Amino acid sequence: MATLSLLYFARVREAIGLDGEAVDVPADVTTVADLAAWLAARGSGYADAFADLTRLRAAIDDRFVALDAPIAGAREVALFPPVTGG
Amino acid sequence: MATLSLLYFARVREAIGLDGEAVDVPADVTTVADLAAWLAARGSGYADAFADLTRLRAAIDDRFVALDAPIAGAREVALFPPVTGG
Amino acid sequence: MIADIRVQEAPFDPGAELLALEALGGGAVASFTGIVRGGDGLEALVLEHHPTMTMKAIRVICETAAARWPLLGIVAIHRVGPLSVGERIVLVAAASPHRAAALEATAFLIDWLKTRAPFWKQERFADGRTSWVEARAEDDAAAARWD
Amino acid sequence: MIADIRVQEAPFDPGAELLALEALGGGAVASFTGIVRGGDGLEALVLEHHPTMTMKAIRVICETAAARWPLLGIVAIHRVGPLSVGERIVLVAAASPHRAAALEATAFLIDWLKTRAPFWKQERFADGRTSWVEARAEDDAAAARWD
Repeated sequence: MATLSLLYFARVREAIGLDGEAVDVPADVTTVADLAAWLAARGSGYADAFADLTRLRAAIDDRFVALDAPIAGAREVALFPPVTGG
Repeated sequence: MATLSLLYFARVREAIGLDGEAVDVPADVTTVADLAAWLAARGSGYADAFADLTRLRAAIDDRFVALDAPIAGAREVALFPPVTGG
Repeated sequence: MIADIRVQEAPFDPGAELLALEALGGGAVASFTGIVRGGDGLEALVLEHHPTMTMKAIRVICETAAARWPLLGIVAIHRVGPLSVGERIVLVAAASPHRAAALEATAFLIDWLKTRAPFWKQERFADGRTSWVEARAEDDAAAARWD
Repeated sequence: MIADIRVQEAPFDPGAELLALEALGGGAVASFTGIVRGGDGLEALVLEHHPTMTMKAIRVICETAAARWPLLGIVAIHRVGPLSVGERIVLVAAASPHRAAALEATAFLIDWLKTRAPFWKQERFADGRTSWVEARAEDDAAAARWD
């Protein structure tokens, strides 16, 4: 088990009701997509936040990554919808 | 013979030494290019101004025209080098 | 190349920012300003961002622009927090010796800011409803022009 | 569509002009400012124009832009007379509901202003020499993009 800082933004943050949290991730959770699926099992807010992975984006340690990116070595994972700034 | 107002700009104006003038144009001068050739015969400043027709541009009554445009009906013809504003 | 990057709640003044770019001696300065557009009962946007990441992401965008075009300076200012209809959200501007470079870099900067910087817009309406702005395929296509 | 076209000897203030475009409610405002660039002993430019024709020519350019893009407003200001190094020569700017429209219209306006409006630039150097700026094939190519 590795401890990971999670950050949630926008619709993901609202669905979960938290800005972020620290989680102990089981060893079989190896990618961002695995992480989202594992979080989705935590309850209705999480399930809602991660229901549609096509609308999920992520950053590891302040860099955008694809959902199949490994989380090994990550300090912080941010999970959020596609960006809409500018 | 038709009386025409001529305007000269930029290098053309400098070569001729006039901002413009009124000329009586012979009947065989029918296009802007004819006009330039006819003016070029007037002396060295004119010859210099109209030596290279590839670098001459024109407007008739405030509209850009090609050098083969007819001058029949024109009130005013402006002769100048390619524009360089902006 | 001077890149002046700011992420802030406070308003900004495009005229003052352009003046700084004009002073670099390039001869060509282009800019794009995005403003909160009203309609359908919209009262305000709330701009959320990923605080530790945003500046880094914009810096990468500016460095990419500087590597592609001969730029003397870039200004990229993005506001966060609540913004009423009519308020400025974003300014990107570029100074160059060449007008095409200044204009293309400006288009690039806003296209990539919209798709490669961690901002999210929530709409707040007069009737109390809120709604997250959806990302648009059109914006992805605009950004992909520069790939 | 409001087109604010000015040909003047006096300076202008891009910030004030952009503010007027922002107030139109479009959400997207783009601009291009051209400034006298120094170097090689250049002291000043003198901008000559065809007084009765210039406004008409710029109006045609603005109307062409308005027919091609959904614009709420255009500002096109071109100075004439003597202009020192560092002074602004020209400002074109466009307001639209769409950022691509504002940016493309701005690029179009400056490309056509450079090739389809009757202005001529003379350079004046510190040593007393003067020289007429030559039209550039590159500018014709840029303008031809929009044909």
